[in-house]
Amino acid sequence: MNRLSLLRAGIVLVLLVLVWLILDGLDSLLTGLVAAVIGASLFVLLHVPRPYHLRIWRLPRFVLFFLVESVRGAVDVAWRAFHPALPIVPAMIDHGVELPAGQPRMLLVSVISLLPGTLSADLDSDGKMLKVHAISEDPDIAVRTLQAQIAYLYGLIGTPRP
Amino acid sequence: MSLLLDAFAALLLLIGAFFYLAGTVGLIRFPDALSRLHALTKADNIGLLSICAGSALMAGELRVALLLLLIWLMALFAATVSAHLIARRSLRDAEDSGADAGKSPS
Amino acid sequence: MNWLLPGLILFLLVNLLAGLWRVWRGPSSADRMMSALLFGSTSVAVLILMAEWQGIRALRHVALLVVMLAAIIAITYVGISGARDKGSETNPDRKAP
Amino acid sequence: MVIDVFLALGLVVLAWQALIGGSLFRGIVMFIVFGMVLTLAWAWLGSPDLAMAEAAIGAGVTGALIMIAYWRLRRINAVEPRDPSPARSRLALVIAVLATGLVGAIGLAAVSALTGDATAARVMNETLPDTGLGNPITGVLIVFRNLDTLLEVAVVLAAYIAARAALGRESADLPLPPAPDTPLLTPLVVTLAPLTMVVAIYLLKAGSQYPGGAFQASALLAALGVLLVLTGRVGPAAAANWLTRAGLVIGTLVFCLVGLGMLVIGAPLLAIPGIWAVYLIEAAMMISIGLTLVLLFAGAPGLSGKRS
Repeated sequence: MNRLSLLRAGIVLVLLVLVWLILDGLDSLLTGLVAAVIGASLFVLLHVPRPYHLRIWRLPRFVLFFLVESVRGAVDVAWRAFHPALPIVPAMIDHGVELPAGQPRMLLVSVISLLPGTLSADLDSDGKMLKVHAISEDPDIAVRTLQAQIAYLYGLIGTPRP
Repeated sequence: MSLLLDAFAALLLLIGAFFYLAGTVGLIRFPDALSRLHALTKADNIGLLSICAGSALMAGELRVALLLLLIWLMALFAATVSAHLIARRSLRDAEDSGADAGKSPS
Repeated sequence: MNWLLPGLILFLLVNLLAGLWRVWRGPSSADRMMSALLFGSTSVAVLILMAEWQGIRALRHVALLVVMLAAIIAITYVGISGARDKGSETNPDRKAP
Repeated sequence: MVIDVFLALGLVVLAWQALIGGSLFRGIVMFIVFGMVLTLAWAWLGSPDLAMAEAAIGAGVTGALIMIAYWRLRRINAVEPRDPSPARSRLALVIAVLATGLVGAIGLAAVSALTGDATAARVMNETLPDTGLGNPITGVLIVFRNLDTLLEVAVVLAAYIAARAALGRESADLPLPPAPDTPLLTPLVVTLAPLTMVVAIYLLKAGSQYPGGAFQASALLAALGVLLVLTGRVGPAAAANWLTRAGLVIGTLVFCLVGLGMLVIGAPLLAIPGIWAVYLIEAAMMISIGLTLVLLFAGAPGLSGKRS
C-alpha cells in the first residue's frame, strides 16, 4: 500500500469516527474507534486505487454550483409537472465524455441526473459516450458546463469554464 | 428572533412538501418512464434537502443537524445511482423488445 | 405551529399513496420500481418529521437505515430485471468453481 | 388519529395488492412498499425498534430475497409472467374465516388485557435496572424470555440447513444475476460498506440502552452482504469453509454455552450473568443471522472471495 492509499484510509477512518460521534455522542468512544477501524479496513479491502484526487479548496465552489443547479432542476421539473400543457420534449442525445475514467467520470454520470432537464441514461462500455435523456430543448450546454466544473475540481483544467 | 427562526423552519418544511408533491405529480403525469425518472430524482432530492434543513433548524442541535446531513448525502448518492441504473435498464429493455421508451424519433 | 408537523406527515402519506397508482398501473417494471423508490424517499422524510413531532431520536436512525437499504433494493432490481431476457440463451453467470 | 386510520387502511390495501397483484413483479413491489408503510406505522406508534427491524428485514432483505427468487423462477421458466394467481380452492374461504377469527380473538385479548399491577411488564420494568440494561426490548429478548430468542437463532440455523437439504447437490449451481457494469457501482459499494459496518456496530452497541440490537444489526449486515454478492465482490462457493461454518453456529453456540455455563456455577439455566454476556450473545447472534441471510440469498452453501 502506498502513501496515498494510506492517507485515504486515514481520512475514511476519521470520517467514520465522525459518523459514530453523530450516532452515539461521546458515550463509548472506544467501541466507536473499533467500529471505525473495522469499517476502514473494509474500505481498504474493497477500494480501487484512484489516480485522480479532488482539490479540496475547489470543493466549495463545486458544491455551490451543484446546489444552485439542482434547485434549478427541481424548480424546472416542478414547473413542467404542474403546467397544464405538460411542456415536455423528450429527446435522447449522445454526448462525448472528455473526463477520465474513475471518480471524475462517475461524478459526471451521477450529477447530470440532478441538473435541469437532463438525466444520464447510459454510458457505453469504454465510457467515451454518454447517452443523456433530456426533457427540455438543449442539454448540450448543461453537460459541457458540468464537465468543465468537474475537470476544474479535479485539477485537470485551470478554469471552471468550458 | 426565535419566532423568525421557527417561521423559516416551517417555510422550509412546506417547500419540501411542495417538491414531494411535484415529484408525485410528475410521476403520474409525465408521458414515459425516463421522463418520470427526471421528476422523481430532481424533485425528491430537493424536497428531502428542504425537509432535512427545516427539521435541523427546529431541533436546533448540532448532532441532529449532522445526522440529517448524513441522511441527505446518502439519499443523494442512492438516488443518483438508482436513477442511472433504472434509466439504463429501461433503455436496454426497450432496445431488446424494440419498443419505444422515451426516445424521440431523432 | 401544532398542526404543522402532523399535517405535513399526513400530506406526505397521501402523496405516497397517490404514487401507488403508478406501481399499480406500471406499465413497465421500471415504472413500478421507481415508484417504490419514491416511497423510500418519502418514507425518509416522514420518519424525520415523526422524529421531530414525537421527540424520538431513534426514528432518525430508522430514516438512515431506510436510505441505506434503498440503494441495495435498486441494485437488486437492476440485477434481476437485467439478465432476464438474455439469460436463457447465453448463461452469463459463473460456473461453480 | 387521521394518520392512524390512514396508515391502517393503507396497510390493508397494500397487503391485499401484494397478494392479489396482476403480475408477480407488481406483487413484489407492493410487498416492498408494504414493508415501508409498516415501518412508518411502527414509527408512528412510537416503537423505533420494530420500525428498524421492519425496514431492514421486511422491506430490505426480504425484498431482495423475493426478487432473487423471482429472477431464478423466471430463468427456469417456472413462472408465467401473466398468470401468477394460484388455483382457487374451496378451503380458501374457510381458512380466511378462521384466520380472521383468530386475529380478531387475539386483538380482543390484547385490548382487554390487564394493564394494571399484575402484568409481567410491570415486574420486568422494575427489575430491568438490575440487569444494567436500559432498553426493555433487549431486556425481554436476552434476559427475561431468552429461551424464545435462543430458539429464534436456532430457527435461522435450521432454515439454512433446510435450504441446503432441499437443494442437495444442485445448490452450487444456483445462478446469480451478473453484476451491472457501470462505473457508479464501485464508489457506491466502497462508500456504503464501511458506513454500514459502523452503523451496524452502533445498533448492536446501542441495543442495550436505546432502540437497536442484534436483529436490526444483522439485517443491516445481511443487506451489505447482498450488495457485495450482487456486485460480484463476494461469490458463492460450492462448500462452506470452516470460517463460514463457525460463523453459522456461533450465535446458537455462544448462547447455549453461556446458558449452560450458569448451571456449572449453580445459577439457573440460561440466567444472564451480566451486561458483558448480553453484548457477547448479541454480537454472536448478529454474525450468525447476517451470514445465514446472505447465504440464503446467494443460494450457496458457502462464500468465496470473488465471483469469477
